[in-house]
Amino acid sequence: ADEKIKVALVIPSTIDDMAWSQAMYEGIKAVQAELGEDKMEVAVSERLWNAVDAGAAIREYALQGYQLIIAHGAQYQSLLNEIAPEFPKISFAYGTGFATESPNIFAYDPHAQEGAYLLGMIAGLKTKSNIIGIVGPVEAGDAIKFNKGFVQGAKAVNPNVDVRIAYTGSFGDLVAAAEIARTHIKAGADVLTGSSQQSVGAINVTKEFDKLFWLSTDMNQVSISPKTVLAAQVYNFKDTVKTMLDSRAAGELGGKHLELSFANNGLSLVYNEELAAEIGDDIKAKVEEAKGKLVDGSLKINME
Amino acid sequence: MRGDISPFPHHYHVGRRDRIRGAETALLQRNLFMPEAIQHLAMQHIVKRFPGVLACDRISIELRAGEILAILGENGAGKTTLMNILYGLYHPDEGQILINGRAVKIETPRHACELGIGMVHQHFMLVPNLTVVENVALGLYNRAIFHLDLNRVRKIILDISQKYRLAVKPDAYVWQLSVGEQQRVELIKALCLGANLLVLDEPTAALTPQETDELIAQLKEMARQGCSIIFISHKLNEVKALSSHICVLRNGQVVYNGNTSEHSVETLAEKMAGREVKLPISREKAAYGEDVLALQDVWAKGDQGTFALQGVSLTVRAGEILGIAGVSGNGQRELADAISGLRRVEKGHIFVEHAEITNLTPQQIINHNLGYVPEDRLHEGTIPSFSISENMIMKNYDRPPMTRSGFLQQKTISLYAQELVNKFQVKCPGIYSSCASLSGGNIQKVILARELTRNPKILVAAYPTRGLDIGATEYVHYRLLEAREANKAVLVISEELDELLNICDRIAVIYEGKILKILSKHEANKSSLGLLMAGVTG
Amino acid sequence: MKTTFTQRLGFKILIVVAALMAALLSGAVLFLLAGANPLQAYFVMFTKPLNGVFGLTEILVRATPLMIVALGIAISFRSGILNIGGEGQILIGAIIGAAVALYLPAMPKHLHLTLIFAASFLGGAIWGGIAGWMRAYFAVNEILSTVMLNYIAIQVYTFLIRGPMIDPQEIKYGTGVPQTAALPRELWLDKLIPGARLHTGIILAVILAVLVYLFLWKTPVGYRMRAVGAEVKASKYAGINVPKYLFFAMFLSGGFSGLAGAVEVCGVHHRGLESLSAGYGFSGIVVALFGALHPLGIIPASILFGLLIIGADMMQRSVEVPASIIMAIQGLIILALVSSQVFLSQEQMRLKLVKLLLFWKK
Amino acid sequence: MLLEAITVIISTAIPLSVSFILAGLGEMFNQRAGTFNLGVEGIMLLGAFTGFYTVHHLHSNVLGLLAAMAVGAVMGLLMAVSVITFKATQGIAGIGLYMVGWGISGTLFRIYVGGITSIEGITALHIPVLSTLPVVGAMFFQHDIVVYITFLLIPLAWYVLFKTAWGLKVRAIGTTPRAADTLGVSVERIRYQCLILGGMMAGLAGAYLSICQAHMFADNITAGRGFIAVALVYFGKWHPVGIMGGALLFSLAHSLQRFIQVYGINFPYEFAVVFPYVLVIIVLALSHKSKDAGPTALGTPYEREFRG
Ligand SMILES: Nc1ncnc2c1ncn2[C@@H]1O[C@H](COP(=O)(O)OP(=O)(O)OP(=O)(O)O)[C@@H](O)[C@H]1O
Ligand SMILES: Nc1ncnc2c1ncn2[C@@H]1O[C@H](COP(=O)(O)OP(=O)(O)OP(=O)(O)O)[C@@H](O)[C@H]1O
Ligand SMILES: [Mg+2]
Ligand SMILES: [Mg+2]
Repeated sequence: ADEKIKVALVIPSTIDDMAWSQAMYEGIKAVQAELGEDKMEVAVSERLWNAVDAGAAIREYALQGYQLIIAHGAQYQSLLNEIAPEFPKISFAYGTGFATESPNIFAYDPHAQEGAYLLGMIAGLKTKSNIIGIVGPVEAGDAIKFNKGFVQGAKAVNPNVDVRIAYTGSFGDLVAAAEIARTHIKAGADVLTGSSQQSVGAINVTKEFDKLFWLSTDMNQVSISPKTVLAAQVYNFKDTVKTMLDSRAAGELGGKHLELSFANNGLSLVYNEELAAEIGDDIKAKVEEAKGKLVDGSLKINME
Repeated sequence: MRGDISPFPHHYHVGRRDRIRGAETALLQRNLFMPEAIQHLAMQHIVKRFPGVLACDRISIELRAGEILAILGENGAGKTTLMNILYGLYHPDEGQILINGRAVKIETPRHACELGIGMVHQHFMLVPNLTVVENVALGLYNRAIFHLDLNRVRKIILDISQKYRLAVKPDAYVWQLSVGEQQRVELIKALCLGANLLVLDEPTAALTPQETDELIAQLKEMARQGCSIIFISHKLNEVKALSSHICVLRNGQVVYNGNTSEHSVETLAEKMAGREVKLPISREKAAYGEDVLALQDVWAKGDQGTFALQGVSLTVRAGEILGIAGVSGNGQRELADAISGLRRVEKGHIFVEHAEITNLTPQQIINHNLGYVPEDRLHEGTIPSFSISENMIMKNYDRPPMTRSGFLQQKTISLYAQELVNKFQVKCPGIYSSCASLSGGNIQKVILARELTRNPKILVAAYPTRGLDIGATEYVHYRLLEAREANKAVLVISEELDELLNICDRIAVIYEGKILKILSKHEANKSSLGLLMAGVTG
Repeated sequence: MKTTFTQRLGFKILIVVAALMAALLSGAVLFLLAGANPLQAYFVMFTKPLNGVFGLTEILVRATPLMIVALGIAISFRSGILNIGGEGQILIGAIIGAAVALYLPAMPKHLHLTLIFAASFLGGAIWGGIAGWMRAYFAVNEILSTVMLNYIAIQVYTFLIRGPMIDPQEIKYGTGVPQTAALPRELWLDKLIPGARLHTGIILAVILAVLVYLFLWKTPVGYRMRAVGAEVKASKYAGINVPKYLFFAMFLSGGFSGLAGAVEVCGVHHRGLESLSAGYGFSGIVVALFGALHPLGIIPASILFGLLIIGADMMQRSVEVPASIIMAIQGLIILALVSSQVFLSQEQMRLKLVKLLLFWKK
Repeated sequence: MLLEAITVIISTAIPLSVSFILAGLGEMFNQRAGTFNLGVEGIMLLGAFTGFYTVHHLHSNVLGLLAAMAVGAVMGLLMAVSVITFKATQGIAGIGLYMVGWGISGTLFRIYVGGITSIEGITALHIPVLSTLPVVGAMFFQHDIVVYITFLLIPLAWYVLFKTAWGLKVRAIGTTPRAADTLGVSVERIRYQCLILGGMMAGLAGAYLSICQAHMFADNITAGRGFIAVALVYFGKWHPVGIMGGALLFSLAHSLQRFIQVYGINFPYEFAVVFPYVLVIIVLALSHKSKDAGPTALGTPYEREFRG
């Protein structure tokens, strides 16, 4: 059918959070740019952090005839499981997640641990103090996956490294993240990382110091601090969205568990070109080698 | 009076303002600045309505420099409202105020102050968490932003207090003071701020006889010097002694205007109440019953943490009224609180009919059948935001017949409250209106109705007629005597010696937390009590 | 100045409309800045939710927890203690409700639901009771303690749903999303209308409102609590154990919030998950105060507030303005309405306003 | 090692306490005057945005702080109009103001900035000589200028509240407005002044977060700090020193818990995160002997002709 496809996006924070939500928003926008505005209509509802409001939004989009409704958060799983059966003609998607209880639900699942492993390697190789700090939000979901991969990557290249994790207890409190970053730094860390939208607060702190590096995830956060962000794991949701649209066009409204990994280009690792001097070819080589192993499956990250 | 730093003497002679010297007095000067002395005040056809009440119904009064006008009227007649209008607290719906022949609109109390009007309010206008000095400073420095010289204010207060013989503790917090002390602070405050029209709304309700006499003398002196005074009181002998003119209000209307000299206290009472009033005098009894209430060496602390009761022992027998005379602040409040369980007894024992009630909870003591009319009628004796009917059942709401099978019985309660309102002639729009909307006198009636109707074995009444009009006072006295006849034990705390002498069987005098002496009816008289109250024994 | 009932009513309506207009006009500036048409936005906001089953039922879905929380808030405020810890109490109630639902052996539905509600009530009550107890016996201001307890509750809740109570599935698949397992279907509150989320919780809420009314105004315990709230000194004088009732007020108040948490779990989410409360602890305060702290006023107030939430939400989606705008508009409307309230309840204030207006004309 | 730990903890705690102290002092004046403003959080958010935006465009930190204070004053004024002139219920008005502040800051941020953007802002200042002192140098003398100003504001606030005529009036109208009124003190005017002052302080507190701490703005950057500041006013019993004590205690506890987390702990991090909140409650409970009942007219509008 060449009529316009209507896609709705429900996100917990905002389209400009430089993290999780923005990554998906840009993915959808990229698809739209490719298909053309006349072929695809996009609606976004932001700040639907809590499940009640999200539920209303999703239902409303469903009633308005949106064909693909992406609820971009693990916390929306339960909602979709209830709503989807009532709208069998509409495709729903959520992530991070695995369960597709209805045939019209897609679950997508970025393998945060993979990029984290590579970032961990860079950190392990770059640290001079052998102390690396992680600024975590809440010890759950993607943050756990990220941290696990990161620690293993760092240890793999530098067994002496001390990776210290501290949590703010909140996803959005970027001042608290900044404080944790400062504490890490004062306690000797010289490479930092962290996940979720709060981490932008921590990245900003790194600017105040010399010879301090940050490794970012979800999005390429170099623009926040071009002098300290060394590399980033980037989620390419564009392909995920396209897969869903294609699958839908092919008559499959859902029921798939879509993974984002290096193997399927769902993830990518980008280096900060400005800091090319900091990441020598030796480091790059090691990282790229590990990435190859992740892709061919010979390197497995322990997720226990 | 040269060198007197008190601003007061200068007020009535505007010309002398320039005599206030020194840079530091500049501030006071600014405060005292007034365009001209009030030579003549007229309030004409003042009308003030409140929802459901016509408080002032075309009232006109007139006053010249040097005159003392007494405004009389029953509780709720509209006296306070009229004065509040003069002071800018309320705005009249109709009518006008003329000062020296010119119409003025008094918008705010501040405006009134600037015009030279000072007021002692019936309900104290004091800030409890500030010291006496700070309270006064508030008025003196109401235009200042930074400058604040408390030492200076303290000196002014001490001078005034000395001059008018009104004892105060300048650095005590107001919340630590007894009602009598607060009354003195109110007066001192008004005197410190200075005015050439002074409004006094029941200023003597909580003063001792000596203080009252002193005040009256001073007020007369002020009037002689050209100050005009409006004086509201329910104590007609004061009115007689002080005022030159009277104005009697009833239901918001002026019912009489005239010269004081044409009346005796009795005819004044009649004018006011609209009938003859006769305060009852109790007759001595041949025999009394058992001791019902007994205190043995009771010690209790005051709010300041020192011992306010220092070994009080006394007994009250069935069928007897025991009076406690004393200058307020000598432990009366603590005594009543200790008996009713609202204050810890540190040492000693209290018995009700041989059962010890020392340090029981207030509820347990209520269950021992103690009735208590507290000093603070507005916030302790009643819950202002509750309706009259809810206040009437404050001590028996949770037992039959008010509560049955777990629920309040609305019908029973309403009937009960209505009956009490009728019986005690509480003037109110209805039993569902809030207690806060009642006048002080009527609040007191609500409390008395509640406490007496519960039929207690013992009744403790602190200052039961303070602020009541003469008709209501008469009524309360009859009730207390009725309780006595019904063989109750009654403890009355009061500063009104006439009251105590009229109704008590014995009178104990309290001084600095100790009972100095207990006098029998025939031993007691004004002078013997007066000396004891001042702490003079032997 | 004699006025008729209709005149007064008309004037009151005029005041409310004027206040609303003021709020909407200032909000219009934001819409214009955001490049949206304010008229269209407002039209959607006030008509769309009322136009169709979806909007109407969603209003009631929000009104349900709001009403229950607000009832509890009213109890505490009436007793002279300001409970701003609703948010934390909701979470504690929700997690306890979820635990009882998930870990108790199978039993008849209604028995099980009763247990869930009782346990969540108790949980919220204890959480609120902590603040009440500290206020009553240690003079710890309840605003401080409830604010702090909110943060503590969030962390406790997160710990439980990501740790001990996490859905075993999440462990199995390694996704680790912090949420409990789903409740068995028979424990979901029945839907009232097919295809909508509205559930029987609303009936429970209305029944509770009536019960709270009876409790506060028709029982001796209610009398005591209101007395303590109105005048502590007089309450002591009347023999009321003031600390006990301060504690009890917070205990009950927390209980209601806790119950609201369980109602959300059983009625809407069907499991314990992150950010389960949509700020009901705070909006509950607004609702309670708008309802004049009276249970029978809280019923319409919570529905009105539900309308405000849903309308703003729908408007944001259909006009496509930043989500923040709806927060601002809601805030402005709340400010305007609350600022007009005194003119509705106090005749004296109304007269003052009339005089002011007349004066201006001259 | 211990000394080092203490240095880290204290030196991170001090800047952390600043926004609480600033907002808390402002709220203290509000409450002393009898109005409580739950909207502090909203004012802080708008202040944070305004400060950020001004610095972003005008590259002047001083202007940024001033602009935040100005906007805070306007928000305070809005609150004042609502609760003083229109006698609105303070709890609701405060929550309304909070939503307005949050909503407007978020909206303007989206419209005019639209993404994470950082600013230079105000950075730490190493006081010559003092900052080189061992231990104390790092603890106390390597902070940004606003930190020092804030700690100077504490004695100033104390002086204003307890030693000036204005402070006396503030204390009086928070307890017995009618009494103050009869003495010619304009209750409404002073309450207005206090709310505006409180708004300015809250605006400044917000700007501190964006200009000095985060060097950026993001939606809901305050993350509840405004509510904590209000709570700390109760902790400090409406006294500047008490508020400072509460803010420092809370911040030190936060620094300590972060430090412990950073050094690796083997229990759920939630216990660490919760520690400051628990500590504040417990300390207050243990120090409950204080007599000050606080401003008793708190929350009640004043109208001359109302009674009961
Ligand atoms: N603020 C108010 N609001 C409503 N009604 C009021 C208010 N103040 C006074 N009234 C009404 O005005 C009437 C007169 O009150 P006012 O205080 O003047 O009496 P009063 O003569 O001073 O009595 P008392 O001898 O008891 O002091 C009362 O009946 C009361 O109903
Ligand atoms: N808010 C109010 N609403 C209605 N009536 C009121 C209100 N306030 C006072 N009144 C009425 O005003 C009259 C006097 O009030 P006020 O409190 O000034 O009396 P008062 O001077 O204290 O009386 P008393 O001499 O008995 O102590 C009373 O009759 C009372 O009913
Ligand atoms: Mg009077
Ligand atoms: Mg009177």
